Amino acid sequence: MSSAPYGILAEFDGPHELVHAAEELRSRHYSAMEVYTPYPIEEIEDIIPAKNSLPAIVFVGGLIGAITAWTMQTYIAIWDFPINVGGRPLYSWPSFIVILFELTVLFAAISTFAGCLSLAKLPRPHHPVFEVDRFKAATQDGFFLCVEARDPLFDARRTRETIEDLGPVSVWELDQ
Amino acid sequence: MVICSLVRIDPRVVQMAQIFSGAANTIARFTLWGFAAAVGLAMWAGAMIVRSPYETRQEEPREQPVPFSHEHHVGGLGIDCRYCHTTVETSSFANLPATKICMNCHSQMWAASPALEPVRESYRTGRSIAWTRVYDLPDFVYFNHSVHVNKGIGCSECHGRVDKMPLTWQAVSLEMQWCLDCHRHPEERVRPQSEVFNMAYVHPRNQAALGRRLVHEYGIQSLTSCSNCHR
Amino acid sequence: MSAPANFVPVSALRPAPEAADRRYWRTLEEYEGRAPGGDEPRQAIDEPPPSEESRRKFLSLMAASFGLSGLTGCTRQPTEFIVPYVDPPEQVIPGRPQFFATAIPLNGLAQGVLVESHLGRPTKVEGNPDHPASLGATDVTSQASLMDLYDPDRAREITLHGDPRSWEAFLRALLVALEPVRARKGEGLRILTETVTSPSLGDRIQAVLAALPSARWHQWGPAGCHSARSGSVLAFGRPVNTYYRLDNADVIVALDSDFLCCGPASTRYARDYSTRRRRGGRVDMNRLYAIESAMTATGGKADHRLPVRYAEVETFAVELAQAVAGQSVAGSHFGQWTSAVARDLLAHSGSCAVIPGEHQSPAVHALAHQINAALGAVGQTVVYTEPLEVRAEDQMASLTDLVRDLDAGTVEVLLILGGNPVYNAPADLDFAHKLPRTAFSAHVALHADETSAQCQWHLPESHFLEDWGDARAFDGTVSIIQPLILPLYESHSYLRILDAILTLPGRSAYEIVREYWTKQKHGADFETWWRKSLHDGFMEASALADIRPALKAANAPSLPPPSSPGALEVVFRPDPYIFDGRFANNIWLEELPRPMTKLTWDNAVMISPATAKRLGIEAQELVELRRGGRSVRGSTWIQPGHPDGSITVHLGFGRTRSGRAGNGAGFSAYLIRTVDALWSAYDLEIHKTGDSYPLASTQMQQWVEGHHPIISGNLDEYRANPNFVKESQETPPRELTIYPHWDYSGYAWGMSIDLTACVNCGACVAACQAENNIAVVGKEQILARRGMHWLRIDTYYQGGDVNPSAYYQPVPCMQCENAPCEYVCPVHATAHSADGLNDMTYNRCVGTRYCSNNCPYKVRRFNFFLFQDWVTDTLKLQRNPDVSVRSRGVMEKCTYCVQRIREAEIHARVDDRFVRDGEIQTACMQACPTQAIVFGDINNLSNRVAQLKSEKLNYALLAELNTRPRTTYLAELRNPNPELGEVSHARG
Amino acid sequence: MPAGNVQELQSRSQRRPDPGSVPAVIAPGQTFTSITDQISGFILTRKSPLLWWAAFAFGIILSINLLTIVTLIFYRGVGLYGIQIPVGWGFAITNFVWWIGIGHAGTLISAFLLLMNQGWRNSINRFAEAMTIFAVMCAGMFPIMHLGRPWIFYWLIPYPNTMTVQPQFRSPLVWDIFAVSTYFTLSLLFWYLGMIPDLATLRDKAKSRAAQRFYGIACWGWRGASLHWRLHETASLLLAGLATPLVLSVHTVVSFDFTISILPGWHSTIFPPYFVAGAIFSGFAMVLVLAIPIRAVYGLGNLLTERHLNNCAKLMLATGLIVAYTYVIEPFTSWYSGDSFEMFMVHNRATGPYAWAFWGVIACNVAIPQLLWWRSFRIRPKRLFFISAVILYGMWLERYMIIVTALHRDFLPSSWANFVATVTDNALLYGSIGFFVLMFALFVRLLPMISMYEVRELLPFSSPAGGSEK
Repeated sequence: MSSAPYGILAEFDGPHELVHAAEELRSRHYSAMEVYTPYPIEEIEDIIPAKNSLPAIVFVGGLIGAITAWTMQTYIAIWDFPINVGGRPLYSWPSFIVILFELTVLFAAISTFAGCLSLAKLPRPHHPVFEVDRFKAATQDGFFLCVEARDPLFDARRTRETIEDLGPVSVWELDQ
Repeated sequence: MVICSLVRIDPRVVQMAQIFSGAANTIARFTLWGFAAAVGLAMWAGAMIVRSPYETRQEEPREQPVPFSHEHHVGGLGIDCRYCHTTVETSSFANLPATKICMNCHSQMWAASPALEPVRESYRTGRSIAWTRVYDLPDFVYFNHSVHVNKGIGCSECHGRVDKMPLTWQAVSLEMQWCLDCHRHPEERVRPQSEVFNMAYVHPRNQAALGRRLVHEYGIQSLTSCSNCHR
Repeated sequence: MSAPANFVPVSALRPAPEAADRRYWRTLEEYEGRAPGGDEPRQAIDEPPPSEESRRKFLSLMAASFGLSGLTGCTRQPTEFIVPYVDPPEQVIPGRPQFFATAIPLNGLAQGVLVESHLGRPTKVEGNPDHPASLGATDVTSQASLMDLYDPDRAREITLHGDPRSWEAFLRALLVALEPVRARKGEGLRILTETVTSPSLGDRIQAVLAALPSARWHQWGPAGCHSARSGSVLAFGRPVNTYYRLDNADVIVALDSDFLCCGPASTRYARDYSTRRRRGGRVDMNRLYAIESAMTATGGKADHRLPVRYAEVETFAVELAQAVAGQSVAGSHFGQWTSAVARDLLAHSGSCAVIPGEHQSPAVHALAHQINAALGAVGQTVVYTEPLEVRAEDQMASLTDLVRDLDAGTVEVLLILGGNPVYNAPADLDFAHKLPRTAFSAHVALHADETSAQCQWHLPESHFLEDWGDARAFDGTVSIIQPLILPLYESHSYLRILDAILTLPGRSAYEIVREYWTKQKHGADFETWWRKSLHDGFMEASALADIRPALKAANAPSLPPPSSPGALEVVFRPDPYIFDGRFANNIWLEELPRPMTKLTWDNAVMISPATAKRLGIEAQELVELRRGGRSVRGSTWIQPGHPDGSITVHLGFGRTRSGRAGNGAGFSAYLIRTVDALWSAYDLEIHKTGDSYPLASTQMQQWVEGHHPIISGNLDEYRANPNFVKESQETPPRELTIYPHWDYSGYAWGMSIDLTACVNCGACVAACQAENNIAVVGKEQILARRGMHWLRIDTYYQGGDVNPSAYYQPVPCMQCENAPCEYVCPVHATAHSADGLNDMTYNRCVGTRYCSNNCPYKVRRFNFFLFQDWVTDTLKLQRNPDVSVRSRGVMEKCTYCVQRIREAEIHARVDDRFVRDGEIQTACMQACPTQAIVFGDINNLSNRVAQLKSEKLNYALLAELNTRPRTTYLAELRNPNPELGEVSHARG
Repeated sequence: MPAGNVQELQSRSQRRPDPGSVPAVIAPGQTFTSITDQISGFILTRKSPLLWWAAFAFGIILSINLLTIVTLIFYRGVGLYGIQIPVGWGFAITNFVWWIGIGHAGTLISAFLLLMNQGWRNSINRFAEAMTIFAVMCAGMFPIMHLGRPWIFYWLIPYPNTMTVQPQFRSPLVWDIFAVSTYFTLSLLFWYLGMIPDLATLRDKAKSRAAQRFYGIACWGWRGASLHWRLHETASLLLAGLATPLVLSVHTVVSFDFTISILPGWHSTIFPPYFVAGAIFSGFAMVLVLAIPIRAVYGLGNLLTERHLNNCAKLMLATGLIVAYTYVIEPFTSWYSGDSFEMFMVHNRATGPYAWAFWGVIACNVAIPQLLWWRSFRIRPKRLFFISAVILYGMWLERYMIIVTALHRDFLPSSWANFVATVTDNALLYGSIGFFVLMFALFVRLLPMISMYEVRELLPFSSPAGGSEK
């Protein structure tokens, strides 16, 4: 009862081997691959490029925060209930700056967090790679590479052979 | 040196490493959105409750020791408000009729009606009737009937169509924002002084113009300073 | 509380004096169907006398209950009830107060007042503008007399040895007791009263004495004018009543007299004094010399003050008499003082007055009469009339007789009408132990006090707001005392009790008073006259006629033997507020800061800094005062300007059975006061106990420490350079701000306070407390600096602590236009109104106290606990329904009595006019005897306040902060005598 | 299971790193495995040391006491504090400012040093950040507890209400609400985001199903994919970028509570930098007060090396000097202003009834910290701990001095009065400390107190260029 394959997962010995393997596969025009490492490895970012829209999201979030803060304060002070407070003008904009800043940061921060996780497609407690018991090492000292089945070049046999040539520690075929 | 074990792994052979079942992903997302929704809902509900008639006690007919019907006395018999609420034009407090005023008529009519026994009893014993308050402002709010009545704010603006109330109820919310609506735009509510005690009065189509005229005529100010009501 | 909420008491209480026949509920219990004086009062009786603790905690304890009462703000309204009249009395308009004219008898002398009544509840006492003793102003005791009426500790029922009895039972007992006495024409019957000036009461007593010729009537007032009486006997051979017309006096010499703050006519004197002082745009001032044995408000106000020991006052008087008589006073004890003062007096003969202190020796009084006569002041500034008392007698002798007869056991029936001799009779008479030797003794008083405890019977006395009576003012003017409320408890008036002796069961006080005056006023128009007298609050032309008693052959005054300066002198004075102790349970008076010391809840052993150093005594140290075998312990207060070698103690404290507030407050100076030393003694020993006892003063710092809250100058200086005020203070120009201006085009309320006029009497503070439902917090909280008075009178000393000059400054909320408190409030709880008031919305306040921190004048007060008493019914009755009762955790402050402003505005708006000048009077302005405080619309230049603000003396407190206060001050001017050199000035 | 795996696992266990190039940030001899085991061990396997239990008990007891006091204040009112008129603010606000200040160091380490690319922060940022969060929790309690009517504190927050009355945005107290809540939210997010990879590690190390599920949920199903790492790093940088100006703003806003007023001693333009410096000063003191015992108890000498102590000490010295500078400049400005009230305030502060506080501050914040010029005081744990503790106290005293001395003698002598703290005041302060300790103890027990993945990055062979582990 084997369902559709998810991809082929291979563990490598260390960051060096992993990066080398990734480069190899890249040179063979594999596009849909992903590596799993216990800490971020910069080199991978060049090998597996992906556009990162997080900064844009954060900027928009901050902007919304700023606008909210300004409109809220101005509306309340001038239109909602204009009150003479200690002879100060209704539109005491210098006093509004603080909250303007704070709300900007607040909204930006929240959108960073939300944005980061949603872009990372999290939460995802269940995932094919978790099928492999050995994958637990990915968050400790294991360096994994997975060529996914959605890759046009993917072919269960050939791809596995290609990977095996790169000298992995071990290889797994994963189903959806 | 590396031991390269090329094993074809059959998922059925590998013991399950998954901590969560496939459904977990959906559940997780649902929980997140659900939580956000719940918070929003709770806040909305809170706001609704605070403004609800339950909280404001709006439109809740109050039990009275004597089932007094404004509908009958005002609507039916057409008795003027001031006959009972004697001080409405001169004092902050509109006053409730003294037992004597009730007895002016009820010593003759309905003189034996059991419903009116409390009135007669009060008159006999000299003990007052304890009426249930219908319009009850908080103790830190100071409202003055005389100035409103004298400046063309009709009874029905706040008390509603009393002449249609068998048992009296609170016709408006009496929330601070309700007070302020009128204090900010008196021209929308003011009516000619002649019409103040007219229950059936409806604001004419030219209220905007009329209102502006009357506001000027009566020298009505839009009073929104705190100490106008809170002292 | 909004007015209708107060309806329940309404039906309970009587709105107008007429219609006494109809049945009313006397107490709430009764209204609710329980018996009069039902469970609630009885508990009060059963309670053991409250301990020290309970007195201190007394109000703040309430915080425990109603802890979160603030919460009710955000829950739905509970169901409340309206209880209308059954048959409404005429001219009562619910929601609008009525005013009734009546008079307050203090130690026999009347102060004419108007009493505000809300639906039958007396809520505020105000001055009667037409009454000679008031002229619209009030003194502290009148303001606080309401608290006596509503005092929860008042006696509530007739008792025999503490067990409740009925009025009938008392009458029966009295009858039985009187039977043998009647047989002996009244022999064995004694009546002890305080000083009696009430004509009708006098008449009743005389009637009793007529019916029972052998009965005797004694009078005793511990702080009465004994010396004045014997002084006039010395001078004229007979008692006369002396009073002064200070509006004619250019030079006033106070011989140890605090005439501006204490004494029966102080209100009137203060007014006349300040009117004269400000005559002709302040360029023609009178001059006041004070020679005194303690630091008093009058002394602090004087242009020249000379602190001398009590005994030396007499020496000074003698020298002054000689100097005035043209004899040389070379080698005077007082340097060039005597001659300078004498010269000044002579220069103003006919327009000067010498005023001896109530508690000074008879000799001083006699000398004063002599000097006044020599200066031609009699008839001009000094007026003599027949005595005010029904029977002017030597009360000391009168009391001594009584005690002697008590000893002899010849007193069978003793009626004590008022007073509290057991507490306040001279210690050596030992009245307490001799009183029980009578077969029948009854005490009539507001409280079941020390004397009641020694008597068999106690009868609750009706408060003057509860029953009818009459009394004479300082000049003899008679007022009818008309009640505003039916007795709250089963109480009776002296009149009725005396009447009962003659004809059972005794008529009502109303009948008695009315009948008495019917006899006096023959003629058809009695009813009109009666009604007019009631309405005006006094009887037209009832003042006693001037007389010119002849001085006895002026025996050349001789110097008294100089008291050895080593010996320690003790001086007894009545307390300025609780007087001889009768007001000891009046929480308002207990907590009202005393004029100079700002002391509350205690009296103190006043001692000069030098003497304290000499004796090695610290401030607030518990010392023991010993005279002969008697001793008392009190806490010391080191008083700048107090004469050396002398100690002043105030009477009236140290009560044991006054009620929760008075019990244990301070110490009783009566314990060392003896017949031979009513006012002073020279055999005092003072001993350190090693303990200390904290005194609660509301102003710790009385030296200005280089700050300049007060600006003052000399008259000559002002004449020379009227702008000295402006020059001595830099005021930033209005333009000096980056903000656009708010324009206050309509009304702009403002206040002007004249420092030259303020005499530090405290009437404004008391009035403010009564008007604005201000809570009393108790000594602990005052010690913790949490007093609640919205208005305070700052008292500063200037110059060395031997004889500093003093300055008084009433400080209410300044209503700053650029209010520093407002912009720091996070919730808009305090903000500006359209007419420039600094509104305080109590129900919005969350209690950050930031506003108070940022208030440079520190006029905001905070409810640290639940200070308001939410449970005691009688205290609720007193509250002003137009002012919110503040709960725990909110800030409160003066808002120029905004409730009065809004009321007046509404009335004006209803009859389509503008508010007239003077139509709105703030409570403080209204009470002020010297009209130092003026309030009004500063936009309208025809208004008095606007004119005062345009005067050159006008200055704003802390103007450099540019807060733009609406309350400004008029700098103080003094008029020193060049001969006596410079007074040290506070200067900006 | 297949034999291959077995051997493969054995082979792994024999690996040793070469003892060659080792940076001083962490001690030599670490491997990915050793680090992971060591740190996750505190939580998963190792049973807690005695000191932990002691701290835990201490925290529990004082927290209960805190709870009672808070209840009491709700029931009786703020009169239980020593506050009065004129001194309307006392311990509550002092504690507030103090705790907020302490939080700053955490953010600074985790955010500012991250931006500055300071590798050494990696091993201390986690618990520094935790300290921030708990400190802000303590701080946040006080503004509410000092209200006269705490149950309506929400009136300081704008929301559509039936009164149509909203907060007054000119008031620094409203700014505080926004600043503190923003600061707390951001710190929390930053801290949590940073922890997710480690939570994943714990998930995978955990033996019990419950632990696996707990950490599994907590880590959102983290897989360590490059996509994750890329976003995670960007997010961290962005949050750091936001946190850095924020942390500067927070204590600036707190200082506005005073500068916006008109009181001599409060109304001063130097306050914002002064307060921020002071905050960091006290913050690092707290970091060390926490780090030094933990280091000892959990044997973290290999990860928290002398270099960390040294760096923190240096930062403390630097900020301490800034604070000292403001102490000097304050009297100068007041003298230069020529304002009599200002000058009186300065004079009274040094000679008046609270001179003890002033000189105490000078001693604790200026004199004693000068010892840090000597290296031994920077790296010897005991000495450094002592100095840090002194500074913590000194900084509390400073806030106390600022608040009380300015209030107790202001413009009108008539309203002068001295502040005396009550039992309640103290109980509340110690209660908050207890709560802080409790939270920290729980944190140490349940969450990785040192960032594992960031420490891995510090290993010599972590980068592909750095050669393989063998």
